[in-house]
Amino acid sequence: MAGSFAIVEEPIDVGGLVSAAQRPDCGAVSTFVGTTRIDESDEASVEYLEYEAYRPMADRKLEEIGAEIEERWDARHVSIVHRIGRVDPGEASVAIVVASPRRGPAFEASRYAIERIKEVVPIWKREVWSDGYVWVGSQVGTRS
Amino acid sequence: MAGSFAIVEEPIDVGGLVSAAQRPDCGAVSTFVGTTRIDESDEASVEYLEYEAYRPMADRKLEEIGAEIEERWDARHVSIVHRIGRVDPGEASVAIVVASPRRGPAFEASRYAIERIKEVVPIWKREVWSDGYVWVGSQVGTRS
Amino acid sequence: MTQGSIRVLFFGAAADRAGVREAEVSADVATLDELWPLVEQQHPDLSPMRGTLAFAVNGEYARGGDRVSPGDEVAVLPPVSGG
Amino acid sequence: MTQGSIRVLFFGAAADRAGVREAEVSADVATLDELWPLVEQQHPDLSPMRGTLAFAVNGEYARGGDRVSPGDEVAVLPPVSGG
Repeated sequence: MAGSFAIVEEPIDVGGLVSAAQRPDCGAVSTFVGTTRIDESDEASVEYLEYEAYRPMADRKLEEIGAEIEERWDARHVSIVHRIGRVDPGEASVAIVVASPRRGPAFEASRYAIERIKEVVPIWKREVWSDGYVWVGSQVGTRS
Repeated sequence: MAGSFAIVEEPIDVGGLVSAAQRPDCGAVSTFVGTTRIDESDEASVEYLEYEAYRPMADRKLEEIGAEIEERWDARHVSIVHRIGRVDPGEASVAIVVASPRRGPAFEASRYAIERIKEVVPIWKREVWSDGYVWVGSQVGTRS
Repeated sequence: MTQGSIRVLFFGAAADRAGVREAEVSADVATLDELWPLVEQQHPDLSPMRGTLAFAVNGEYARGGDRVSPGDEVAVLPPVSGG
Repeated sequence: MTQGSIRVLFFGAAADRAGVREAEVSADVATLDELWPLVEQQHPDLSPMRGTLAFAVNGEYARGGDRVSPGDEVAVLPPVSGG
């Protein structure tokens, strides 16, 4: 199966990933982009998100998700790219691109990938506020 | 709701559509790209696909699908762009981009959009072979 | 277009079968069901497709009993195949 | 790293609580369950998180009874929050 799996520190080139996935033997490319969302109620205070990863375990887990997809669906191209470091509101933290001959498997596989990332890939994010930070999921941080 | 709905005759800039959909109040952008697929068994002979639309009805139907999505899901940005004219194998014929605060609605709405396009938007494609063409869905054409 | 006639547009496979992309029907008809035999008379190769066709009047899907009036645009639509 | 010791890495909230990103444990332990009290002794602020933590040995998820040996890399992993 073609594709790429990467942890990156730069903005993600979603258009480039989609172009790379387009193939004459596929009729569907499903793409999921996770972006940093600021709850409206928090908007005054959350400034950005910051991600860290346990590498190379995180890289390998992304590849394993690709292999799981290949086992379950007729996916001909899968790319998963996760950004780490500072990610500003509205920017992409993760991009998943799946090409398949048919649209059903493309949608299902890209959905599966984001669920699996949230379960097994050793990546953590913290919300950085004007007055400190909070690790998401652990409620540990420097805010009082 | 932000977004754009268009029938175009040029290649679709998927990356630009995704970028335009990213918003600080949304955590998910689901994108579906339909590409012209050549069945392997036919590869020797199908050269490209050619689309035609009944405009402006087709433009309006795309907008209606956007309105249907807005009624059913919390989508903050929806773009649907369909290309007409010659589309070569692997090229994008349609792109759907939906941004939502959460991933479930984004996936569901983009899937809904492509199903609705295939039901109600007055666009037709024909397969152009080396020895003639066939209108898809009508089995009418010039191939013997 | 002749004053008072109905403009009929053909798309996709229907344009192929009709041999033209548009036609005019100037007879006095009140509904799509009354219009169709006149279209078929002008373009008999459309007959085998009849069961698969949809119609639009002035850019919106319409059914057989729906009204058509002079000046309207009627579109003959084979099964759509976009996406 | 000291010859024969186990290297312990801390991530996310666990690194905050530990106050360091890595530590060494050179005692003679055979499993994760045996290792943990020594880690907790060095970094008591980790104790309240214990129930939420996962572990990896040499880059693969591991459970309490799994073996650890001198030279291994053990990672202390709070609930992941990627995506």
